[in-house]
Amino acid sequence: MTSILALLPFRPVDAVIAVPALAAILLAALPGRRWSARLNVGASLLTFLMALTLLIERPPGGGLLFVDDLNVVFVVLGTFVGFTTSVFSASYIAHEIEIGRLTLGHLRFYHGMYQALAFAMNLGLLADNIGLMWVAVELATLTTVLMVGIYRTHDALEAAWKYFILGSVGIALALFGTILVYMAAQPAIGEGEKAMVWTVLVAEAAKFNPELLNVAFVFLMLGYGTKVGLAPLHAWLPDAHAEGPTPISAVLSGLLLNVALYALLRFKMLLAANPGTVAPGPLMATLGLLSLIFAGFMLYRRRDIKRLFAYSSIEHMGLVTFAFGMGGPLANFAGLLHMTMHSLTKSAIFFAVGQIAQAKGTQRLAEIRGLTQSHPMLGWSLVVGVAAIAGLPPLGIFMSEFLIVSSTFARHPLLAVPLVFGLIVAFGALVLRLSDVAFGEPEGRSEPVEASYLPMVAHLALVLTAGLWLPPPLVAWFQHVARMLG
Amino acid sequence: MGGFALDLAHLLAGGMVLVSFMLLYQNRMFGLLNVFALHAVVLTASVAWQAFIQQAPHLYVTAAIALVLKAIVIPLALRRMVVRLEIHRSIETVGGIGLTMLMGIALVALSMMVMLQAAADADPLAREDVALALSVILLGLLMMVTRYNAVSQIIGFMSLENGLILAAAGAKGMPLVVEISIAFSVLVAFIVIGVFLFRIRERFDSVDTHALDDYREGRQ
Amino acid sequence: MGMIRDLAIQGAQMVFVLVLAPLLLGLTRKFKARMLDRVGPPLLQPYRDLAKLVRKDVVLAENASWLFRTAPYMIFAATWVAAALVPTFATGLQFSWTADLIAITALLASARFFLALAGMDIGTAFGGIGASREMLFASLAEPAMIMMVFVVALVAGSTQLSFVANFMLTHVSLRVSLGMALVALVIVALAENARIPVDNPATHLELTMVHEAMVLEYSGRHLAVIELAAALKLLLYVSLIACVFVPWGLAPPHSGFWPLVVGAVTHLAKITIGAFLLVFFETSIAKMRVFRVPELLGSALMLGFLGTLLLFVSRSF
Amino acid sequence: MGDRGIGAETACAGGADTADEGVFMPVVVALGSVAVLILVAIAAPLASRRPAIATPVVYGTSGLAALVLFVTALAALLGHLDVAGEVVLPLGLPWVGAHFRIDPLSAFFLVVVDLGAATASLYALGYGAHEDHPERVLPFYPAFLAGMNLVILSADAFSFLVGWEFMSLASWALVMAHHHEEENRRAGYVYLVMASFGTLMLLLAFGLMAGPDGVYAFAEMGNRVREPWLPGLVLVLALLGAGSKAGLVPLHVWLPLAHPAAPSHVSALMSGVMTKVAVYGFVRIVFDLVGEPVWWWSAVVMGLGALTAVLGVLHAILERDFKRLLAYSTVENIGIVFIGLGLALAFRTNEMAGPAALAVTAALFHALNHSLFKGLMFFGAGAVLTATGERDIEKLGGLIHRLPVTAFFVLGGAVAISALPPLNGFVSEWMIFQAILLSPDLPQWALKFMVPAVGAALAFSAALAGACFVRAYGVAFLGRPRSAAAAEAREVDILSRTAMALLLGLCLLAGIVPGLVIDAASSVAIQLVGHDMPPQPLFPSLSIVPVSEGRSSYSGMLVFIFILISSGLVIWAIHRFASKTIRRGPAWDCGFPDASPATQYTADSFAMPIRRVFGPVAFGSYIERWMPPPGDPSPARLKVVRHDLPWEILYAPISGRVSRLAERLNTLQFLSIRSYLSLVFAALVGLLVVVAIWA
Repeated sequence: MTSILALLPFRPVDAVIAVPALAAILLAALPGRRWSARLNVGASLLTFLMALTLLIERPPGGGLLFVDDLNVVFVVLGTFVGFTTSVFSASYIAHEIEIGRLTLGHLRFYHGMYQALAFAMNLGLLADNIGLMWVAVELATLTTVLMVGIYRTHDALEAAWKYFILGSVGIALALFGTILVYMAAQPAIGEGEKAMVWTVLVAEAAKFNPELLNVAFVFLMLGYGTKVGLAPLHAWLPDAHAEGPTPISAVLSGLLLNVALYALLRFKMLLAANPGTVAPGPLMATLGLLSLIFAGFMLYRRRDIKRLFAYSSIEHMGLVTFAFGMGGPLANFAGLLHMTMHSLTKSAIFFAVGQIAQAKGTQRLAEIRGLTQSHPMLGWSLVVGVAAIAGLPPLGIFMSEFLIVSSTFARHPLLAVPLVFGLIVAFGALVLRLSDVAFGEPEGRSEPVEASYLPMVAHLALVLTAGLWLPPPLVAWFQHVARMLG
Repeated sequence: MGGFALDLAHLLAGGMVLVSFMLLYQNRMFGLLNVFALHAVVLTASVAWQAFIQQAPHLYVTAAIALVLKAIVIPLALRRMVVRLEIHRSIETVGGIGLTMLMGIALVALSMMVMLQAAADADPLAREDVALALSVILLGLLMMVTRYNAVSQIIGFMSLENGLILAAAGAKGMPLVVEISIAFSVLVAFIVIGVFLFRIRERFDSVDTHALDDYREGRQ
Repeated sequence: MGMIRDLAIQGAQMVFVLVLAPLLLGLTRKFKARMLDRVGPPLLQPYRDLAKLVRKDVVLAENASWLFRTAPYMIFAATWVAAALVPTFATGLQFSWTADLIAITALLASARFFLALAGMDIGTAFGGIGASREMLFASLAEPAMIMMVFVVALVAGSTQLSFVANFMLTHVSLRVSLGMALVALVIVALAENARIPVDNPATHLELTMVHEAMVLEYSGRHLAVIELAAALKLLLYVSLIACVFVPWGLAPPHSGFWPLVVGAVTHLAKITIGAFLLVFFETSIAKMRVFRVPELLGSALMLGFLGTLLLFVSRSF
Repeated sequence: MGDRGIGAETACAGGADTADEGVFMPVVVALGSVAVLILVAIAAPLASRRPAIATPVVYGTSGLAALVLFVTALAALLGHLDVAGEVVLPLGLPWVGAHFRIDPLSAFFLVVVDLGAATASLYALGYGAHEDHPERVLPFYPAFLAGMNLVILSADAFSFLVGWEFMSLASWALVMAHHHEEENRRAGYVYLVMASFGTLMLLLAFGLMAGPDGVYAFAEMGNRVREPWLPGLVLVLALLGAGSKAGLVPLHVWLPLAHPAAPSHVSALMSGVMTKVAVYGFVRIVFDLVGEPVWWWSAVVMGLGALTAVLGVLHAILERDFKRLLAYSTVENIGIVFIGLGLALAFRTNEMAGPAALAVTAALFHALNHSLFKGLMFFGAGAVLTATGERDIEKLGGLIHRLPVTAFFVLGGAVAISALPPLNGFVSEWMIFQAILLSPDLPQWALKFMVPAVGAALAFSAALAGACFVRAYGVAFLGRPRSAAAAEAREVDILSRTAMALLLGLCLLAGIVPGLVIDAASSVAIQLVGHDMPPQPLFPSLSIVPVSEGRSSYSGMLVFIFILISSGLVIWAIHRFASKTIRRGPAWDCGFPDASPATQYTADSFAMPIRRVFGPVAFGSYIERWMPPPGDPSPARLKVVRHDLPWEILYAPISGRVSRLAERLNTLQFLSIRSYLSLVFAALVGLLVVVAIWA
């Protein structure tokens, strides 16, 4: 296998970055309808395959890119979701064009941006340089901003503008944090590029000035935390999810949040490697818990189905951040697992929601009723998806929540009280909405759905399998990462 | 030389803080734009001086960008926009100028407290520099939150970003400063002449973010 | 041999209670009449009534179900079995271990259960009202009874009537708890047998009636069986009180012929006195409003409970 | 933390080590049939296009699988099978694996569960044909069965909770089967939220017992020394978790909503069987895993049990909806079971092994009994529902003429559930009374005084249960039909009746030869309290002796025979000597001519005295009277106000607070960008201040 890879004229790592970049340019440049979607899918698939090869063979260090156990998790997951989403978006966008919400011009723009986004995120994940990572994340933000605003409706522009302003401030804070990290590293490592290279930084972290790192982490936490969507920095997230095209909502929840989280984790590792620093754990745990409970309450008054699930993304990101904040192999393992499961589940839910919105011609919860009767397949998939996201077995999220809650309770019983409280509150809200949407007498217009269920079903199947059985290699690998995260 | 270099660097950086206060103090649109131009000029000077004392030629590029873009192009663009959109009236502030000034002073104190004790053993040049940069950033943020009007928010954001450039320049031998400053200029360009103001102008007859902000879920 | 003998005694007991039951009824009526300065019916009148009822045809409501027709026999059987298990003239009966005091209570409960159902079968207002009130009273009478059982059982260390009786014979002692238990049991007995002040066995067409209301639709042999069952129940309670609180004269297990005779005679004396006391009590007080009865029974329950607690005090564990 | 856990990932995950233990391990068989159930559940949606075929197939296979499980478990319980050894599948938590095993305790509850499941499936073979939306029932029914069995089979916290929540989820889907009724949706909602609350509580309990290094397998969990405060906390959590599923007051609110909402055969399972799974969970944690109990636990458990029993039956007696009435009576019986368990704890803490064995056996026995007669009653309710389409007993009446067979079976069930000899309900309560009578030997004065009070409560609830079922049966089956539907009712199909007959037969069997059950449960008693009841000789005396001959004994068989003989004698005598003629005539009714069915005593009027006596305390109920002013011909009005106190005191305020808080927080959705920025700003400044002070 490795030998075959050796035959490739290029390193897979570069391909993971290059393919989307080229595809972006190509798609932006060329007009065309049908095959642009196909090209989009193809490029995403290729990227995904390239990412898979990273599992088999790691490129040697050096250069701007690097691969280690941690970011491989994110890259593979991200490219996979990117691929499935592109499949979904093909049919979704086609429908949007049929009903005239989008024009062919938009189509070029959309696909171009889609690949640009993929490029930016992969770059952010693979970059071996905190400055480069920062640039990538900013790029990702900009592209998503443009995509969110694509419908040009009043509400869409509202959302995009909000996202843009808050995002930029976040970026600025993150940059300042990055500069501070450099300043902390520079005395120990010396000037220049080396002082911004991950591998070097982590190796040398013990020699850095701890106080400076503390301050830096505050800025990074807030900066990248804005992207993760932690309360109280979350404001952009619900509207951006609700107003953009649904595939973008799926990408946002499934990928972008993870990329930001990945950045946070990197810096957490940096601080963890330095004994003198104030442990970043409590800060993350607090913000995570806050987001969890806050989102749980916000779920109750939602009238828009996509916004509902956007808030549930905030909730789960909070939970993941909390888990990583708790630290320790078990909690970290749970955090990684939870993040993975959440990406899959949430994107699946958004696939379902997109098709529902197209079938019912509305996103208003009040006008969606009795789906299990009018669209059995959609309805039941939504039920399964929500069951999964609510943490019901035998689906994957239950396992991670099980680990998070029980390990938390065993270590800090008092912390578990708000945790469980938040979980129950959120659960109540989700089930309440679900039983209205999925059951009861169907209302309103309802058209048959022609889009393919494949991506959704695939994701749910994965989540179900993971809930029952995790392949040992994956487990070993996650556990290694968990120990890496300390 | 060293002592003088240090003092001048401080002078310029401190100058930026001062100009930030002037920004906070402004309540006329055009005045705001002029002061911002000044802010950019001081930044240019300070970055250039850093380039000189660090023997880091690439910083000159950053300085140039700052000068051209921030001190000339953007203020002019904004001015034209202000004229075109007829929003050259006084700026409404949250809680009055005086209060914001006071808060600003508190923020400067805070940033000093944080940075000086944090970066105690970093080399003094970088340390003071970054401390002042932090206060510029906080002041910029403060401006963004205490101004209702989009243009002044944009200016707040840009002053914040100037603070970042200052910090980046102050960090000895920091790579990518140029790239970062370019990236940021792109960002700012987006904000200023970007899609949104046009869209917004098409759809609303003011860029007053009130119009943008009264976003209600219930309305859909 | 002994087995046969015990079986014979057990059979004798069953026949004995069956024969004795109407007599007790007659005694009460006679005593009551006397107290009211009436001559009153002859002692054997109840037997005559039963015989007459048996000879009469049954008039059955159109919509009477099979339950209505089988209920009397169920009621009778349950009561009879219960009565057969309470030592009247001899303890250590062959089947005494078949059921203890709690089981006897439960047997009576099942008799009541079917009686109440029978009351509701025809679908008249009277049957329902009777059933409803009967169950209300039962809901308090049964706990009171159980508490009484607790007291006795804690004193005697058994719920087996034969053992209790023997224990009472051997360890005679005045205990305040037992007194309370006695009072509780008497109250329960009054309620269960539809006596004044809870119910008036002599009334008809009164909205206050309980037992009579349930059997209103019965006639002929069915009524006879039910009346006999009621009489048996009364006898049961009297002999229960007798064997727990005044066990003297009871023939011990495996005793010869004469002790049995003595036992029978003493038992006759006991129920005569019991009947007299009952009548005396009934004539000296008035009937209660239905919704005062729960308070009466509640007090019985409280007495029983108090008895248990005092038991702990008096007898230090 | 998880260093041992993390380290040993592949040790267990290395595959199912079942090969060496032989394929005939009962647990393997059990798992196999569970797998069959799950397969059926997966296949059902595909088949549900053709209900005519799918229904019998699904219920048939489920029934068979349940039967296999039942036989296996029974054999294991009676010791005919070697149950040693665990099966560890590489599922679930990677470094723990999914542990399954059968020990006496689980065997006993497997018997209970699968007996109920098998009969329910049999019943459903007939009843299921009347289902309007089979596609909403068929897939979840086997899944539900599988979930319950998994809970009992599993031997580690994770699989336990997976099974537990899976069970809840499947039953929730079944509750939502008739999703068009608004109140069913509400019921489903309340149910699912309560269920997940319970699951989280259990999760916390396991988390405590597993400790920081995550020991999730029961085998290791059981025997570990812990901090003194920990077991108490675990008990409380177990009460919250298992209690909320079992329906302990005040966690019972979902139960009377959800159980009746499901199709009747499912209601029978939820009420009769799923509550037993909850009891199993409680017993497993408190008796087996957590270690040595403390005496006050017993007081808590007993007190809750007594409260539950009394409140449950009081609710039941005022209920008009037949199925909801049954659900409330489930609450009562669960209370009785917990009384028994509490007694067992009390005796166990004081090293009184014999009484403890008696109490725990009684509790288990009652659990079994309840699953039998509650199933029977729900089948009856289902039959009435199919025959008349009515659940409100006020609209029924006279059914004994229309469906005599069902009427007979339900009568039997009513007798059993009212704890009347010679049926089984009485035996278990009698045993509990016997255990209560042993309480004076307890050293703690609090218990000395408490236990008799609990006994009084038990007797009280038993008597009220009698009243309740006299009312239910009398109004629904006796009297004259109150509605056209009741008048045209048709007897139900043969399969349903067979199922009912089966259960009634079992009730009778358990009633007249209780010794069998007691002996069967002895191994369980030994496992739980380290002692068992004296073996009950089947012959010659046929009677059960809890402690000693001298103390107390009861022979259901002889009572039964006695009753048969004596009633036979009477009948013979009567028909020998009395006049046999019967004249049919209009009801006498004290001379009122042809009264209409409306004049019958209604269920409400039947319950009125009881409501009037106990209502003010139990429900804060009172009557609002409105009298027209003199001369006004309009009728006087009378309204009964009844409060559901647990709901109003506990749940309403919580949900109110949550929604109010949600409302208040919701304004955060509508702020201006500037305000959001100020949030960020505030957060930044705040954190900087923290750092400034900290560093």
